Amino acid sequence: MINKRVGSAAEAVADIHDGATVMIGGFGEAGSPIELIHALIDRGSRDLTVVSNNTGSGHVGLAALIENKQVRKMICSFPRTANSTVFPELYRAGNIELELVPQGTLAERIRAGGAGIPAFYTPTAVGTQLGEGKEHRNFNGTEYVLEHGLRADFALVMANLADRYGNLTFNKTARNFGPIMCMAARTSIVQVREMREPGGIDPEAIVTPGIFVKRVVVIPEPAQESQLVREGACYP
Amino acid sequence: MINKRVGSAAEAVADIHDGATVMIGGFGEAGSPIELIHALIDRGSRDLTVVSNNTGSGHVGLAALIENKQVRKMICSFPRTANSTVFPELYRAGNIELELVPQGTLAERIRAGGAGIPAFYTPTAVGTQLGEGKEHRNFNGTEYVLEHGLRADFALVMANLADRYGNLTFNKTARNFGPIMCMAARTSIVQVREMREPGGIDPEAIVTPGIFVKRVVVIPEPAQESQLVREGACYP
Amino acid sequence: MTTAPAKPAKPAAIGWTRDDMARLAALDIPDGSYVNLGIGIPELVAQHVPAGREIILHTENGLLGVGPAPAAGQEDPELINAGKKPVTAIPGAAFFHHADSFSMIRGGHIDICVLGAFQVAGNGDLANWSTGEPDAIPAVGGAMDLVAGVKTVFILTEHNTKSGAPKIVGKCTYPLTGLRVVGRIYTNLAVIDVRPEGLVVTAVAPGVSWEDLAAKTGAPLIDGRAKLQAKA
Amino acid sequence: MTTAPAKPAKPAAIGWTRDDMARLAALDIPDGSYVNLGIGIPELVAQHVPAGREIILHTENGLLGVGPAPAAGQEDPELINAGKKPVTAIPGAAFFHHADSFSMIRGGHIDICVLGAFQVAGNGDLANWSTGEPDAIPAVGGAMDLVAGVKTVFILTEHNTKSGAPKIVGKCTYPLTGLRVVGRIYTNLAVIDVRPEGLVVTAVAPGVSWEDLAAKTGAPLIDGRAKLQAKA
Repeated sequence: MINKRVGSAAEAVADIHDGATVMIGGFGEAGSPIELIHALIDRGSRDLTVVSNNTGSGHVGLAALIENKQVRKMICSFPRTANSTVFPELYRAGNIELELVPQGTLAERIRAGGAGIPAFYTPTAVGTQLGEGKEHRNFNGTEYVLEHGLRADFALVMANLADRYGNLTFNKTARNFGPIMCMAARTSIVQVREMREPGGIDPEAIVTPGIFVKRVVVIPEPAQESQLVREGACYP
Repeated sequence: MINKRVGSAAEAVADIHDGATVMIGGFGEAGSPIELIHALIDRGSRDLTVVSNNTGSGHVGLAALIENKQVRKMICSFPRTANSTVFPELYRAGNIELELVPQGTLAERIRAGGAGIPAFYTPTAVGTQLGEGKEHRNFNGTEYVLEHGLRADFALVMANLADRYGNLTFNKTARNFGPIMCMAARTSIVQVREMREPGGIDPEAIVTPGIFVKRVVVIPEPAQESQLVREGACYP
Repeated sequence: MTTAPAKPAKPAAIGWTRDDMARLAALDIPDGSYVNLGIGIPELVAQHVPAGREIILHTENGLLGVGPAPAAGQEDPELINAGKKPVTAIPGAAFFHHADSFSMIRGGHIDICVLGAFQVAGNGDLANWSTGEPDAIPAVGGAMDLVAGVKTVFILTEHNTKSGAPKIVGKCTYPLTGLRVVGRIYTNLAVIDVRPEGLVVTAVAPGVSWEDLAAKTGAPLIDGRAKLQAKA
Repeated sequence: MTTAPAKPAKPAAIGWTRDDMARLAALDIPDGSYVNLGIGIPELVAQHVPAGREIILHTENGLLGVGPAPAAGQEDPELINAGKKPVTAIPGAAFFHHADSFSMIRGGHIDICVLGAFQVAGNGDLANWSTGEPDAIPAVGGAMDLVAGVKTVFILTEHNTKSGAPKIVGKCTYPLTGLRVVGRIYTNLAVIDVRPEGLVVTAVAPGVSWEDLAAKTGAPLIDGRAKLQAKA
């Protein structure tokens, strides 16, 4: 019987090795899989390449993972946060690499990676610093740059409901990068609020079919990042 | 107030001009917008380029549109049907053009057209007749061919529910090409079984957001193509 | 006991207020448009949609049909906009993932976006993501995707920087967001169309003279006001 | 009154039945696999999944979790498989659109597909979409996408054509579906692995001699049976 549920966040991330590329869902705190990230901090894997839209807030979640020196390189679109100095300090000190990617290009690269598309052309960033050095090509009178699909060894994602097949739904704007990161990672690890029996999620409303999901952990009441930040929490 | 509902299929297709490129949803009969196709037959637009996975059955729907000599060119993956000789006869007589595209490449080209991607690389068809003459490129040791995004002037699609914003849900495997064709067409025209008030469709379960839809026609009980074919029906 | 020294009077704001600017931009958004509003002053546009018009607001983090800000205490950390502020969703809203969201943007499905600017050049070049300072943390978000994909780009910005430098310039000195992408500029001083022939001023704020406007602008301006009146 | 002439006895089928072939293939599909079954003989595989194993069937027209055929009268024309036959959906099934469906295929997410063949070459080249006849209507469907994207391709086919020609050949003469894509071949006569060293026979049907097999095959075969037994 297929059952993708695993017992704990620690178990779910136990094989994330040093040097792995890890996609981490979320746009700001919405959809950030904070318990999985904390388990990865406990796990201690180092030299990671992290693909995530932002670089976290305060001293918890993604910011804490970075602060704990586990991340060698960030691939993201917006590494600035009003309330976190973790990434900026490491970056200014030359202790973390940054590949800055426009947000839509980042999303499309992740989706392409998951869809078996090695490369595609996009109009975004033509004529800008972020298009410099990239292959340009004209189609029907418009310039485009070549961008490459992104894959990852692991994805850490927060969803809402799951069943034992790994079918997922998300909650509102916490959906963001979750579905495409599940597609692009060889091993996608998802924390959900609730498990349902097969058939307990409307098959027309499943956002991520289980084929894209390897492991599911139930975290009924995930910590709220902004609240932890307000309280001045630090992890670990 | 935004209201994409129009009164009739005839009204919905009234501006489909001679020479237009028209995407038509459906995989076999599932999702084939038969009332919209029949309205297009009534409209009489000629010299059309039709993008659709198949070429129809019997003498109704898409097969009837082709039989009525309105289609100059088909772009499709599977133009053979057990029970229709319409396309084969025209094709053998040299009276209709065919661009044969692998089904996944067809889907990805349509999606790319809708997503602003002018071209992408795919492993499908490398080393085959359908890859011949196409630009090849090696990424990480694997060969790929370059394929181009597909756009259309119009799409004819069958969905299940809609609201006045054009948000859509589909029914089971009748979903198939509908959502991506709505993305790729400048004017997407959708027949649905039922209209709901805004909010009457779960915003988490909307498959096609209304931004991709221009017109909605309500056809509560669409004709069933296979039944018409069994009955020997012909349109018009 | 001594009285505290009087605070220096705030200098009278010149020209339109931010709400005025947002109102002008909102007037130019046709009924039924799909619109993406950037962070900051552009967000005000949502509050000035004329009665009888319905526009649908897109936020690139996965929501079409953004509603007004939630009442205090009703905020949902999983229902936010691109500026990461709590929002609501209208009845008829739809949620989707990031690749679908940027398909809407890149694919030309969004009619109008309203963005802020560091600099706009006379040819429509836009710089609004980086000051290019050596120690700045570069962060681009969705700005480059929006200007590359959205049909019409409106800029809503103060006419000058806090230090008085023009934001409308002959050539952008900050890193570019996109080439020749801006359609129209709404500032506290004027409304300016970017056209093939140059920057055409279609309206000037009350109390602002053409000379004032020209002096505060770093690129040549064409007076398009008469032409408009001739049309009317 | 004369008796009707006796019908000529149907020649005894040689080797395995189609159900046998499907059973052998099903035995090689690990528990938990995501599997796409081609039209025709491959469809039989679904009926032979060993007890205790659960595999998830994908159909490229937008369903993961294909169930058994519906009872008569329960067919739904909007719930069909890639062969356009009515199917059912298991509890836990998911529906999706064509671009997502072929992302599963092209992106390497489907573990195994089981397809029919016109010809398979010794190097794993496959021809299964067109006979290349001048008046044939070319129709490719999803075949090329499947062989390009799915991790492992099983072929389930009669060993020879109706006229007795070998389907396993030195070089395909029909138009190709993909280059070096086949992993394993199940025929009525044998199970054959496509390996770097060549076509390795891992099992031969009861009553079929090596010489029979070789004579009915258009490419050199390597006997891999002993090796397997040595391993056991």
